[in-house]
Amino acid sequence: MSPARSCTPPAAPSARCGRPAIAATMGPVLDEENEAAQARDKVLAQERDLRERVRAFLAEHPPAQTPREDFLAARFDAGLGYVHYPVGHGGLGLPRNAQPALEDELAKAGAPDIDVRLNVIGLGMAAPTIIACASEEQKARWLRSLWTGAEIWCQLFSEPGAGSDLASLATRAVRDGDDWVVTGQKVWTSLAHHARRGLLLARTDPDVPKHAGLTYFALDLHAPGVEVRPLRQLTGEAEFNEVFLSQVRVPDADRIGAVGDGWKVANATLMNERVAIGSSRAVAREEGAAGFAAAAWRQHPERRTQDLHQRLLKLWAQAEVSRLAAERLRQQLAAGQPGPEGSASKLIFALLNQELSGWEVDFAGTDGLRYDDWAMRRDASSDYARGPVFRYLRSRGNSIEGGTSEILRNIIAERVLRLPAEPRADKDIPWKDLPR
Amino acid sequence: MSPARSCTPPAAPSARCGRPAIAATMGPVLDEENEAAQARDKVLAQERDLRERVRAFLAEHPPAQTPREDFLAARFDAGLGYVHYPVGHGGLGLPRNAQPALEDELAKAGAPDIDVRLNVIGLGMAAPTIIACASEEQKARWLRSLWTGAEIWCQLFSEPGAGSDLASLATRAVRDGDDWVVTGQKVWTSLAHHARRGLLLARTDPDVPKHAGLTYFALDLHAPGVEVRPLRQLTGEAEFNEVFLSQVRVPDADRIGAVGDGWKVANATLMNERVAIGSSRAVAREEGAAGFAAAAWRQHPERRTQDLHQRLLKLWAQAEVSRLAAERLRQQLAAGQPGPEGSASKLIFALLNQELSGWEVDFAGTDGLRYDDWAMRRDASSDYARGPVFRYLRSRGNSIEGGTSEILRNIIAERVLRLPAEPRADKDIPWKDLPR
Amino acid sequence: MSNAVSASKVPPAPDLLYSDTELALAGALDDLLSQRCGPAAVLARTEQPEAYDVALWKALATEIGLAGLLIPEELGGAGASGRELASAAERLGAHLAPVPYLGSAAVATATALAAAKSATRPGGGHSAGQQAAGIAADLLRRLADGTVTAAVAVTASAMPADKFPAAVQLSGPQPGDAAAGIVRLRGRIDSVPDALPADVLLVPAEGVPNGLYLVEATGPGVHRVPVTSLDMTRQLCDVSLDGGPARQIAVGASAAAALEAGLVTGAVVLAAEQLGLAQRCLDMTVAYGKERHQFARQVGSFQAVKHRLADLWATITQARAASRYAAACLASGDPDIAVAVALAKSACSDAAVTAAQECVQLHGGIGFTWEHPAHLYLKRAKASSVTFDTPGAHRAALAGLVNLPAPA
Amino acid sequence: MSNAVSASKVPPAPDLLYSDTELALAGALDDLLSQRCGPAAVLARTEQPEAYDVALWKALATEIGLAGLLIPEELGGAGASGRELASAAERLGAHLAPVPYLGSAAVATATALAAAKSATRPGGGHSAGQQAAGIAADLLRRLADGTVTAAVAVTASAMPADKFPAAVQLSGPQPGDAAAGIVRLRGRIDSVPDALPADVLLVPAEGVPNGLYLVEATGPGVHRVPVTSLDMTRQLCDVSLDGGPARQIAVGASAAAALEAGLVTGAVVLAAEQLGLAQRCLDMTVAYGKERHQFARQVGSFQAVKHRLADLWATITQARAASRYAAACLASGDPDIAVAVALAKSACSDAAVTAAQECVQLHGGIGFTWEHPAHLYLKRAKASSVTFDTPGAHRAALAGLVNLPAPA
Repeated sequence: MSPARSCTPPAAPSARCGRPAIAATMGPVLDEENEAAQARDKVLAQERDLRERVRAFLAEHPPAQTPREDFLAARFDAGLGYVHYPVGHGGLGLPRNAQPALEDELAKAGAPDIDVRLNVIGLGMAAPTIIACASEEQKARWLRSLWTGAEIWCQLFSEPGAGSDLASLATRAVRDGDDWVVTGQKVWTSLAHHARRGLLLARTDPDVPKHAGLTYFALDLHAPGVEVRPLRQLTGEAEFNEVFLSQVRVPDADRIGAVGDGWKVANATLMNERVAIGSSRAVAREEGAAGFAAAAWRQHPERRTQDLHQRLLKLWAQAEVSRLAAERLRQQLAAGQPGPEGSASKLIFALLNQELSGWEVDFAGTDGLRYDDWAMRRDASSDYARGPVFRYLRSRGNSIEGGTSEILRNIIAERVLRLPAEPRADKDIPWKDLPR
Repeated sequence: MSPARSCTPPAAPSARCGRPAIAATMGPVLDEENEAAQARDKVLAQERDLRERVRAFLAEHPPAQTPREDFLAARFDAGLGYVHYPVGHGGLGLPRNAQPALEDELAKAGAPDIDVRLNVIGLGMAAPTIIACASEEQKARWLRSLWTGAEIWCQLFSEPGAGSDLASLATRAVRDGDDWVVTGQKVWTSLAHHARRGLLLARTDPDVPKHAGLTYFALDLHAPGVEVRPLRQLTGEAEFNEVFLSQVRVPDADRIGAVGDGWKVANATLMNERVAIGSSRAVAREEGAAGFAAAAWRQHPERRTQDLHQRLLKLWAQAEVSRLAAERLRQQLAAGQPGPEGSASKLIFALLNQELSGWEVDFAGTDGLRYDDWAMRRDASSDYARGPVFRYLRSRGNSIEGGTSEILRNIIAERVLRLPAEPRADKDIPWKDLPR
Repeated sequence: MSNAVSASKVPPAPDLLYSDTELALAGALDDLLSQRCGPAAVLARTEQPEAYDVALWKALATEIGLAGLLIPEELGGAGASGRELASAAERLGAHLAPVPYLGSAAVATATALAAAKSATRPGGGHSAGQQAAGIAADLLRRLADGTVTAAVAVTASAMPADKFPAAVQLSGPQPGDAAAGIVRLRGRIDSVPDALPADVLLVPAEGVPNGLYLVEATGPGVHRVPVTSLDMTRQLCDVSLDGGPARQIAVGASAAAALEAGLVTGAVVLAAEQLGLAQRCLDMTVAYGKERHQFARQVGSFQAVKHRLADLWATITQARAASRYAAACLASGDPDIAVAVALAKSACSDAAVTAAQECVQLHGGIGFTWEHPAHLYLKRAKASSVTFDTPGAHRAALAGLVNLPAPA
Repeated sequence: MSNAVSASKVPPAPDLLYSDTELALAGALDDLLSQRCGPAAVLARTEQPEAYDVALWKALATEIGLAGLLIPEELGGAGASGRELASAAERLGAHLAPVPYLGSAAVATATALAAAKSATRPGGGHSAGQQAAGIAADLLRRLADGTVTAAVAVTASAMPADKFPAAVQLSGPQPGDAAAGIVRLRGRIDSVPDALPADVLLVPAEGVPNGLYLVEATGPGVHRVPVTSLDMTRQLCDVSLDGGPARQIAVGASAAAALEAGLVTGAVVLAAEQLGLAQRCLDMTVAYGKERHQFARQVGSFQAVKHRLADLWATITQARAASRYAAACLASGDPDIAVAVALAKSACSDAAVTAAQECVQLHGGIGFTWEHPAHLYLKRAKASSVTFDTPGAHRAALAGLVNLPAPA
């Protein structure tokens, strides 16, 4: 019944909370402490080994004397890229939490690092998908240039007609000899204008139900027939792109997973998107949207009213509580107990960004009616410091991008609360016969 | 597009608002004025006739010398009950708006009046249904004692398993000679403990889809097998009843409408419920729930806080706006342009009652934690002056009774906004095969 | 049924319905605006140097007579009332017409009307007052025939109850000014709505006493700098006055009353505009809900979407009553106008912002793009909710008006 | 991935998870409460003269050790912390257990602990202080072994930051009082939670200096009148003192600090209780949504219902983090406790009221009846949101705590 019980319960009632229980539970508590001590020792030994390996590598490739690209390539080849990558593909097959020791040694030596922001989709979504679902040959071909940043990746999933209902997508891939010929339109593609490769989901069989007819590819964005156009959003800037595909030839060698298994592979990609969101770093009080609002309040005593004060106190409290909830989620993940609370975080994050920036515009009064610039920009990458109006407008997207809040509520209701699904008519009908 | 256009548009663009339009529209405006004048004359003549008729009746039945019941019966027989009732059945077939002149004459003479509250379902729902759907013989049998208040009516529709989904009701009526034998359980029945007759909806054919298998009856609540039990609600009182029907014999002569037409007749009843809600009287500022809150605020300066002030201002404004919206609805009805806005009124009414009484409890502080009496009462008929806690609790029912707010939103979405219905699986299946 | 009992206690409410005249006016406006002010045209204009559609405004002003709605027939106007003014605003809001109706036909016209009236009323009739009245009357005539567009030079967030603005002062006179009946003004007013396309500015200036002055917008010493505005379809500008000539149209209490009349009328008209905008956002979203399919269903068949749109519709029915009440109070000079403005501006602002936000959200990705008009509605809605001050400020005004005093 | 960069700037948050100990305690409580405190039993008790389940409380106090959770082992308690205190409260809230845990194991115990500590700390150790400490320590021993139940005699809506209550004063002493170490109290405190089943009352009394006194609840001159309470499962009573004997357990600043410690602990525990209640209301509603059919579907399959329950779940995840943070701050003596209390009490109150209201609404008609337990949750939730003051009052406290000052 209670969520407390949904976490792994201990084997027996526990100590310290009432005398009768103490005798019964002292044993298991001691056992747990022993196990924990052993695990700690193992981790420390692993870390020692790793640090030694890094120091040896650094001795061979002194950062000061090695060009950045060469250094990164060598690092990858030495298994010192991301240590949780497989051996032979940039890693050592170690757990993720071994990485900080590696980074620490490199930082002390002043070594160059990869630019995560520049290839966030490649590192966050493409690499895990490739590691999980691609062949050894494909891993060898793609992972190194992906990790070093020589090749940026993007994601070609959404289409104008397939947003929330991604599985209904219409981009067609038709087999032709050793190639597939792909035609269609993708949308909301971050980084497409920088990317060399894209994770492409396309329909290879329109005669089966929608989830069954999809296949997953790695698309070369420099191939003939690929056109990338900026997609301007209501802030004026163009963070995203539309990608038009006209008779693009994709070698079958670039297919990831079996023909018809595209939905399964795509889910591996999307799951990594969620993990990436969930495992983000600790955040300080007032670090997010509430900080802008609080700073404005402190800076402008002359604008204060009781209405705005009450609204601010409420929003500040909600924001601080949501920060604590995110921290709690982080602790759950760190403890190996990932909970479903991440979906709540995204819902509330969107809502708070919208409410707080709306408050900011109201608080700014006449200043809130002014914007900096409507001119179209590329690579603005959402500079939230642009002011309250920008934040107000940009935050409208927070409840749409990466899964709308409506879809998120469906997911919470069905996967967390286990409420029954709505009656559905689209699961067993051939894709080509669906109403649209 | 605009709701303004959904009201009957005039034949041509109109005058006064820009010179070019004036010439084009003067004609129709004058025509309308002529028609309006003629209609006004007709109404005045009708009213003169009516007043004369009442005076003649009063001369024959001097109120001071006539016992109340005799007076009311005579009034009914003279067609001076409700003038919009049919001739021969308590009325004169006049429009509803002729009634005030009649009431005016009677009031001047100090004549007794019927007690509307005591038979609100009889007058508001049973009578219109009988007039619309019953036989002449039935009208003659039922309307007189209904109108005079000699027989109170109640409504036997809802069941424990059929609330929002009324058409799925399970009370069975089986034909046996000239009677029907009825077994089942009804719930949320106001006035059943006072009533002589009930509007009964029962299932006569379980083998057809749910809407098709219903038949409508007038049930004698004194018949053997009828048991009325109080239904206690969360306030402690019992405004409503449960009615248990065990092998109750209902003469076929008491069936209203054809066998299987029950749903159609029930809709006539429910439509009258909505008209009754819609056509209620004008309300003054602060007359409703906002008045309690505002009075408390004025009376207790020592309890005031900024939080409570901001909340009160917001709620007061919403309440006053909703009063204006109700007034606008009244004006639409009076102008013969009933709009769908009544559904909004009920939604907002429930919400405001709940929010305002919740505010009242908060404002009352420690006093808001105290109640007057949890003892079960009958005929409490929701005395909202019982205090904030009573109002808070009772108002929870406002979004459930008379159609839940959820069902109301469905109705607004489908009938007002014409949004598509959800896929439904329950319309064409025999009632007996429905999942439940 | 118990009407007779209590109805007598309840003061009669004004007519809250749309008259046939108003419906006809609305119909004519919809026809014209559908042709000349479609979403694509409105969007395209936001990227042109001239943010206002002056040609459209001329057509509305002269062909439909929008500019002179409030102006008495004897001054060449339509002699209509706040009711018609408000219903026309609904249509302009629904189409996001980039025209200076709010600033000129509502705020400036109501200000000039009050100035003309106060200057000529018994007791106010000294010679300077008569001269001022003449200037105001002349302005009203030119407003009515559409040859001139005016704006009151107050910052966008001004509220009727605010104290008289102190942004502009009288500066030293130049030789001959007194004879010419002019004074000089100096100062700066930021973020003025509808001043960009105005030919004439009405400028409140602080002094002893305060005064209201007419300034030719293109005259010497007047600088208008366009502002990159949140509301792309009502571009603000910063106005600075650098000793340019000005003629007084009202002074002292009359000036304050005229300015207040303008802002009250502006708030009522803006509320109506927001109502029209809210309804249009709902209509667009409902239409999209019927058209767009996901999961092999119209998205408008999903119950959560239906319920949100039903709630939005209910919110709009409420806002409509508030807007109609304010328009009726304005039309009849009802003393409850201050309460009516507070209710209408707060209810319609909230309805419009909610409707526009829901419109963006329920359109999904496309609603977040530049190419879809939803953002233009969002920007107008949010900016308008701050213009003539926020819903919170308007509700705060109720504290004094209806005896709900703030905590001590 | 940029952890290394900024993590160092962020102060480490305390552990917000449930420890194994807490989970085990919760499990044991759930087992016991499921057996002895089902909805039917709770409802039935509301119509009996004795509103509290004293037998259940004895079982919880002695078998599970709930009464002595906070009390150090050397005084016979479990030596646990605010964390365990809070997780136990969640379970009691989920079951609406009619026991004086909040008043006795949280508020009174924390008050007595603070009194005992302050009386014995260096500098506070005069002989009267030692005597007071002895009384407090003795009380703690009797609380720990479950032989005594206590309540602090403050009105339900008291807040930690309130000034010292003035409802009770010292009255004239009787012969022999000084020798016996007693004083006399006179006054009246309305609406005291959990005082009805208490054996001992801790009474703050105004004086020079203020003091905190121990009064035998069944002693002479103490009158407790049950109140017909909104919360039927936590019946309030009005306490009046009519010159009955009392012994001081803290004085002056120590008395104020002890009372504040009690109310802070009470607010944290009540917030946790509300969290447990909110989760239970959600669980009940979800279960009903799977069971109840209308329109030939489970009502929980309707998207509008699903979305509301998803939102409620999200709200509860937030409230849980706030409650856990407050419990952690309480346990560790974190100076952020005041902020944590404000966040937890406001978030959990709002979550509980919303959850209980949704529970009634989404049960439809049956949720509005006396026979269904939903109303018991509603009444507890609403009453608790006012107890130790409202969410609004707690958020107002943030203004000073986190530098968001009120308008001048």
